[in-house]
Amino acid sequence: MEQELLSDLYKQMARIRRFEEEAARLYTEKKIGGFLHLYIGQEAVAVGALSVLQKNDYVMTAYRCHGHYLARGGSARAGMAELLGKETGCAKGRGGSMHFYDVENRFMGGWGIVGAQVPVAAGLAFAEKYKGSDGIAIVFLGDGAINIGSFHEGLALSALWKIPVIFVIENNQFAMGTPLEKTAPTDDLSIRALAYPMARETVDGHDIFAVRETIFAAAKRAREQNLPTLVEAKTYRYRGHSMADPAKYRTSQDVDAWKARDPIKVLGETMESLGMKALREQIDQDVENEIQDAVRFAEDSPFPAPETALDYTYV
Amino acid sequence: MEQELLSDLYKQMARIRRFEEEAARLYTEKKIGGFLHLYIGQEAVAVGALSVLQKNDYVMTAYRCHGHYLARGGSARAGMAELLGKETGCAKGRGGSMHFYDVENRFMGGWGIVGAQVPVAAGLAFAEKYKGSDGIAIVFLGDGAINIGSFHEGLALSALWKIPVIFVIENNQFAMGTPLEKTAPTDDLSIRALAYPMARETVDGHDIFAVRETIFAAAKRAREQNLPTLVEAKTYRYRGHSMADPAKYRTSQDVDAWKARDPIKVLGETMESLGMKALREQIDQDVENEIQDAVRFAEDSPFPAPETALDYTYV
Amino acid sequence: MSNAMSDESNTESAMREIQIRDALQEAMTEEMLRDERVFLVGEEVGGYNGAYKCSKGMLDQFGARRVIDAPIAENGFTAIAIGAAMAGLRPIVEFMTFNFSLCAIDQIINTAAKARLMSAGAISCPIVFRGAGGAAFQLGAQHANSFDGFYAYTPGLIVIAPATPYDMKGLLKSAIRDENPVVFFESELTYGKRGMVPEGEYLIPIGKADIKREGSDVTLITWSKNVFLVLDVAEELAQQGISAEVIDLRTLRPLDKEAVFNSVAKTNRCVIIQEQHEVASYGAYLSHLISTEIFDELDAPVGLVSTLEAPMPYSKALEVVLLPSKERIIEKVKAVCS
Amino acid sequence: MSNAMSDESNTESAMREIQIRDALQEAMTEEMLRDERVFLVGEEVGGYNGAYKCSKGMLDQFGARRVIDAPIAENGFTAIAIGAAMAGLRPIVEFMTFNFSLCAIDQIINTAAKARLMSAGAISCPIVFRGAGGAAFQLGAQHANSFDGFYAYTPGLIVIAPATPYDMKGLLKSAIRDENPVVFFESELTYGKRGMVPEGEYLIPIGKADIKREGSDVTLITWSKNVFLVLDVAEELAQQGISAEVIDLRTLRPLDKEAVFNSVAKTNRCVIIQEQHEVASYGAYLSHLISTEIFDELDAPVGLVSTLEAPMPYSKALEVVLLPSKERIIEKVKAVCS
Ligand SMILES: Cc1ncc(C[n+]2csc(CCOP(=O)(O)OP(=O)(O)O)c2C)c(N)n1
Ligand SMILES: Cc1ncc(C[n+]2csc(CCOP(=O)(O)OP(=O)(O)O)c2C)c(N)n1
Ligand SMILES: [Mg+2]
Ligand SMILES: [Mg+2]
Repeated sequence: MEQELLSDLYKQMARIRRFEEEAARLYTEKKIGGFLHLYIGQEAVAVGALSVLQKNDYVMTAYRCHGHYLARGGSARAGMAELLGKETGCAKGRGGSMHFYDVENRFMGGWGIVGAQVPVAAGLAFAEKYKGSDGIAIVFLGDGAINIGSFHEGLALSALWKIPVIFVIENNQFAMGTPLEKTAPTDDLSIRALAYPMARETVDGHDIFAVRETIFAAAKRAREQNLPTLVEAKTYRYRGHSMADPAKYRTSQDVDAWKARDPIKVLGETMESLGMKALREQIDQDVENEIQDAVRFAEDSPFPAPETALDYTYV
Repeated sequence: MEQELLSDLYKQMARIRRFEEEAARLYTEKKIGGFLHLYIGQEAVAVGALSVLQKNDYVMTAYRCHGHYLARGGSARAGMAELLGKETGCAKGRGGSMHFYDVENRFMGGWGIVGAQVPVAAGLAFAEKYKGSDGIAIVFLGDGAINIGSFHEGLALSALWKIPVIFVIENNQFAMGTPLEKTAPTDDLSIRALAYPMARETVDGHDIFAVRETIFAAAKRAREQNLPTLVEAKTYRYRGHSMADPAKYRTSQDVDAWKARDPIKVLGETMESLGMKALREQIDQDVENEIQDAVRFAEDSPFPAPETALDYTYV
Repeated sequence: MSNAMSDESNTESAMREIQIRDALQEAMTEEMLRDERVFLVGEEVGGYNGAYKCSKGMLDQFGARRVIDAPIAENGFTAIAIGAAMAGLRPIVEFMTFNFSLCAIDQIINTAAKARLMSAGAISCPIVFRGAGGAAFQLGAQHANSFDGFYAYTPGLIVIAPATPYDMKGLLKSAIRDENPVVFFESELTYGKRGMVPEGEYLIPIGKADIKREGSDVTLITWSKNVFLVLDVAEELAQQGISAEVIDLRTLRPLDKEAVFNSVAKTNRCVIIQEQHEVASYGAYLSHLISTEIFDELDAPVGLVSTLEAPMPYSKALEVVLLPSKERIIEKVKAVCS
Repeated sequence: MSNAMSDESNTESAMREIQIRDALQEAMTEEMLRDERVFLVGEEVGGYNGAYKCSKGMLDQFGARRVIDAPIAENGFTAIAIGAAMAGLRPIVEFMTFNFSLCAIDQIINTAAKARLMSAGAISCPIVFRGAGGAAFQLGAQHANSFDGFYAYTPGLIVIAPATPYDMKGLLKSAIRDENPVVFFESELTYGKRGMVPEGEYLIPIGKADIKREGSDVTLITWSKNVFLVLDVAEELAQQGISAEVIDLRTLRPLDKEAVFNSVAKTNRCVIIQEQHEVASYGAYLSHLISTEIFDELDAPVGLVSTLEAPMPYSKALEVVLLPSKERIIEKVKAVCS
């Protein structure tokens, strides 16, 4: 039971980590185009949060979306194929790295305009309430997204209309090269919720169990009282903003300080201390196989046919 | 001294009241086109606030702008001519009721997109700070403007960049036909400021002396500490949203309750109790003359020449 | 476009005269009765019955769950409606006027119009954005914008701009049933305009223009409220011996090329009348299509009458100069016909 | 347009080769040295030296007062810059890309473009909005928008879209000195493009097109980064015996009609190449102008090559299909020349 939970959480985080390490390699081999924003370092947020939600809950995030897609149950094969722009991708090569979708699992993307996904996700939750289902929505955004109008209008209307939604700010300390203090003169981003009647929480995004507790409570508030919650999860991205960013705006010590508490490493050690060493190694192997298979699948998949370039614009 | 102040405040409020009563008449005579939004009932806010500012301070507001224009020293003649779309108007008939300007007095309009004037006004204040002057900006907005992105982005950036600006929400209880509770589930609108490092105040907008104190303190904070303030002034519009609105969404008792405390009536009574009855009557007569002269001037003024229709688009 | 039947679906039923605002209210009411997923959201649509009374009685009939008064936050309520559409509902978003849609245009263009493509069809966004577009009398520069060209430019959107009560009702019903995001333009100046509609239910197919008046000498192409202006002009031209055919596009995207080309092929002369500035406008695009694709059918260059190139001044003395006028249209027609 | 001198202002000085990003940085730096009122604001323009390094070293040179890193709030920092312009400063607003300008477009169109008209000239708004427009390689649908047509549609705005380092620098300097709000388009794909510029200062007048290659058989009209594509095409056409004249509009609003008409009057054939969809596009407007105003000069219908009518898919296999390509241009030229 307990063991199963630990292995699940560990596996989900490890999948994301390895998926993206391979993606980074393929990007440097020019097999992936466009922007590639890696989630490496933040895995505990998506995995922890989504591990306490229901099947009928909606999930939405910004362009740094591989982790949430995988944590919600998205296939590594379809994800890798999407990065390579293949017809077998989770968006048939139409979306790309910033626009992963897995609508069966209610993972609704993957959006590129900072903050714009916030009120859209509130709309997903609005629909569940309208239908009388107990589904809610959770939406992830970056620390850089807290000043844009969409964020505020989304919060204001969700509070006013009692929409069952959770807003999770993944505060990874930077918006591209912009350090937090140039985004907001405070280190408690959850205060943005004080302007509206809604709940607020701050949580250590490297502590997957703390994330689970916080989101579980927020989901309960949303489901039972239609009360939205603004959650700030403090976390860190180990890589640059995208593959194009050398991240000269911070020191390697800063990065190492966070890596020392790396959620995958920490959870792995916990497992070993609980005598689950063999199981951990088994999971590492399974993940490795899954990701390698995904890469092969993606590479072997065909590109979309040119004559389909105008498809999916209208029904 | 004290007498002079009372007479000034009284005269400014009376000018606005009579200006707009005449405007309403001209509108029903179809001499004024478009929308006509009357400020009647809210005079103490604009007059009180602007009476404590400096010449080098900027003033901006929304489309309900006649009162602020007059209170800032705008000419009744040019204002009335503007309403009639005449070449002698304060915007040469190009702006109209929603877009009064008196740039010499740093009254910068008069804007029609709800909330959009908020960050623009912050920009006026930004420029004064940039130039090293001690000028600030004050911007007025309605209770209906507190949810739109421009409002939040304006507040967030002003707090972040320490811009010397005062935001005054004129809470007249309605946004068109929308009662306050459908705009925000709270009756303290100043809480919107809690999301940012800025000051906040709530004031009785019918009490012109309270308004003066509040704005004076806010101006001091802006001038000396570059600290923005969000002020909520509770007030009421006696007329419909515009001349087209019968205002069926409220009872005459509601309106009468506010009229009982009418700032012009109250200040007039104060003056009389201080033995200024004759002076008050004199002022009423002067105002009457000024407004009647303004109407004559406006009616006698020429319309813009058709061949000038494309002027003022480019330099 | 799915579900849209042909005009014939109503030949039986008796006709009655109603205003455009009623036509819109009937279309929304009928579709909300027919489909529980349809709801209306916008400023003043509920308690106030709509700023222009296009949703009269709907709050009483359907309640606050389905007729939703929104605070002033166009980006927010538009995005919420878009999200609701992605989750299977069929929202109708009323913009008090399309001037304010500019505060939400990022969500319309980057979210609603692109969701299907980016998800390779996994997400659809069946939603209608409706409201008044263009100038009314003397509302000033910020309240007189014509943005129909911006939406018509955008792949993924359907853009409808009818004129008559009959077309408004039939096309709005089709729009609500359509699986694509639809931008639907009305006009403040014509909400009170009366016209005949059938007693019974009917739909008008999206993407079909309508010949509002037959003629042989020149084709006048327009849409939205200018249809009425152009019909008056056609009457006047008739008195002067010029027989004008008036084409009401009704839908801007997708364009009914066939109807346009057939008419111009018949008259060999054409004037387009639009309440848009000329640069990068829809009318200029029409002129381009006609001038290039049926080059040989033309006996004279295409005429284009547009709003002049300045923001709209308030004074009526100037507003009339900028907007398309009878005089300017007739002058252009005569130039094209001489 | 005020202050813009003619190209001749540099005939003396020696030339050197620089990248477009340097040309932009030089233009901004020179103008900031010349005029204390000029400042730069945008995301990553300071500490990061610009997302595409167009403001390299400027924070160090001018400090945080004049090179301002903005948080992600396009509407807010755009409006603050507009207000600052109204108060007498001369801001340069960098949009990381113009895709994000949609979040600020209400302020650009309803405030900046209309302030002068609404105040009858009492307020001017001298401001430059600059950044990359159009598609780069495989950035997906939301990052591949072409909105140059939206701004070109808008009276009150000036719209500039140069291609070469020389034109970028000279026109950006003129834009910064202009009294009107200017929208200035660059391209992510060409920031590294090299070209010759004079040692000394020079300006290029707004509103003047440039013949980038002389020819006699057909006029190819384009702007922005497609100038480079079209010059390649012209080279290829030359090998095939077709002499193409390439007109780089450089400014979209106001249009240099004279240069366009003179060239078409000479070649009698014309193809317009644009990275815009076709409906209500700038290229269709050009085609309309040429087809109607110099009707008689044309030996063949105007050709128009545009981005196809769909949101941009991510996969390179599809992106190349949508964008204007050598193949599609040459095919169109041959059709027009046959
Ligand atoms: C409205 C808008 N403006 C600018 C951009 C360009 N941009 C993409 S990501 C980014 C930084 C976002 O940082 P943050 O929100 O903290 O998310 P993170 O990248 O850290 O996950 C910027 C400025 C954008 N995509 N959308
Ligand atoms: C962005 C935008 N949306 C809608 C409108 C239409 N509109 C004009 S005034 C108004 C109500 C505003 O109420 P409030 O802000 O309280 O100001 P008041 O009229 O009470 O002074 C609305 C919805 C607008 N002008 N701008
Ligand atoms: Mg971040
Ligand atoms: Mg109000």
